[in-house]
Amino acid sequence: MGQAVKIEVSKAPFDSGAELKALQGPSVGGVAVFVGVVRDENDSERVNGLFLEHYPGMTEKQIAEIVAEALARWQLHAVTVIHRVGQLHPGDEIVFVGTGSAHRGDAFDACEYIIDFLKTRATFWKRESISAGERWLTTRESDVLTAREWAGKQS
Amino acid sequence: MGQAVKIEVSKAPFDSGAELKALQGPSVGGVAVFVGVVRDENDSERVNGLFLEHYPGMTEKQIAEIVAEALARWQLHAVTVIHRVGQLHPGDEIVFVGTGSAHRGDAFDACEYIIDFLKTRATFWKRESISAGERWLTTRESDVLTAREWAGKQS
Amino acid sequence: MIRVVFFASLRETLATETLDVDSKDIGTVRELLDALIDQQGAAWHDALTAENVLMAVNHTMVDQDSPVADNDEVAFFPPVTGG
Amino acid sequence: MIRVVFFASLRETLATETLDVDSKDIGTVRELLDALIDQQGAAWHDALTAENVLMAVNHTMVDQDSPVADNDEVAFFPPVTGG
Repeated sequence: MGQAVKIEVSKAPFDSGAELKALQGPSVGGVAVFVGVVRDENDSERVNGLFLEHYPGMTEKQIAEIVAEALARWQLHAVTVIHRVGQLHPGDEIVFVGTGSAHRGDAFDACEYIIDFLKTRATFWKRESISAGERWLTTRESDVLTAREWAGKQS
Repeated sequence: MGQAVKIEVSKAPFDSGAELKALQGPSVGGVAVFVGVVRDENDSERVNGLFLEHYPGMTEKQIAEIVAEALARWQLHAVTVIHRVGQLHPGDEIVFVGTGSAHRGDAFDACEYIIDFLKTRATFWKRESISAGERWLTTRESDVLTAREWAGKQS
Repeated sequence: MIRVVFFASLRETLATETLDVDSKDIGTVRELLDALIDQQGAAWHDALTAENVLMAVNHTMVDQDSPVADNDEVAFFPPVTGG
Repeated sequence: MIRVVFFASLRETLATETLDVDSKDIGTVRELLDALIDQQGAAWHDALTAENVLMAVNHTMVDQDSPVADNDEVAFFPPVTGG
């Protein structure tokens, strides 16, 4: 069967439950999903809000490249990546990555691969509101290391 | 914060979207979910239905043990495991495993750990309806190997 | 009494879901198996002595040497297929 | 014309989101940077020559030696924070 790919970068909230269901279909034995949520604290600071900026056109293209790599590496029937931008608040769902496959190992690995590279390679910038004001965040070193580990892994 | 654990073995369908949402909460930065779906084919045979039997009391206890291992090994705020039993059909959601954590790596690893051991250690028996009749399934060798790999992994 | 329960293909083969067995003279799972086979005959012997039959006492997996006492629940079943 | 766009902290520092630059005499990203700094002065020099500034031409990440042509879109931005 074919591969259904959905990629969206949008200010609008998404319905993670509906997206989870939409990944299911004939021959899909397992769906792996990651949902990222805006946390109420970061580096021991209370976070009041998170503003996300992206590069329209480029960001979507980068996500499509990451998804294409995952499709080449694992057997997948469906992939959905949704990322919110704009002003968000603690508890808001910020990112949804979902994969549907005949094999649960493929679904898990591809889902984790996509979110790991989204965290390091996609053009998103985050500005946090904390009590002291606003601060632009830098890439987490741990995220860079996590993404690098994939280079050494067999699929 | 505490750890919210929900374990259910039931004939009733579950709402995977609502369960995904319920794993979110303060300090949860990421939720990893696996949903298993009854496939329409197995070993090249068309599957018309799947009957699941469990050992009431013992199965729930085994799942609780697997979840306790995951809670000891990774930093988790919430874990949900729901498994359906009884007569199911292709496309039905059969199992939901979800984990909520401050760290996405912990959420992923714990979710995969739990489903890997559910596949090999929990007392469930599956009887498939195919055109030739009914057949009880045996454990997949691949599932046994997958579960064994965890013994060699660092958390 | 010892409550004996069977699951899945074993339940179907024996056409029995549960059975109460007098606990007198039974101290281990092996002795319970012998008593069951004595009572029920050849078909039960073949089904219960198959090498892949698993057993549990009070929801914990055990082997044939494990102790069994009055009021215990003993289960016999084929290898699990997993969740 | 070359369309130049800035993002995130760089957009805020320069107080500029987009800018059109005459493509005459500009063949590389480096030449575009020089032209921008010439036009805009010291604050732009400091912001645009910071070592962590990234650049893209027509949605593909490039370095300063990459070619730029009329009608291209060139973006400058700080390191990405990831999704």
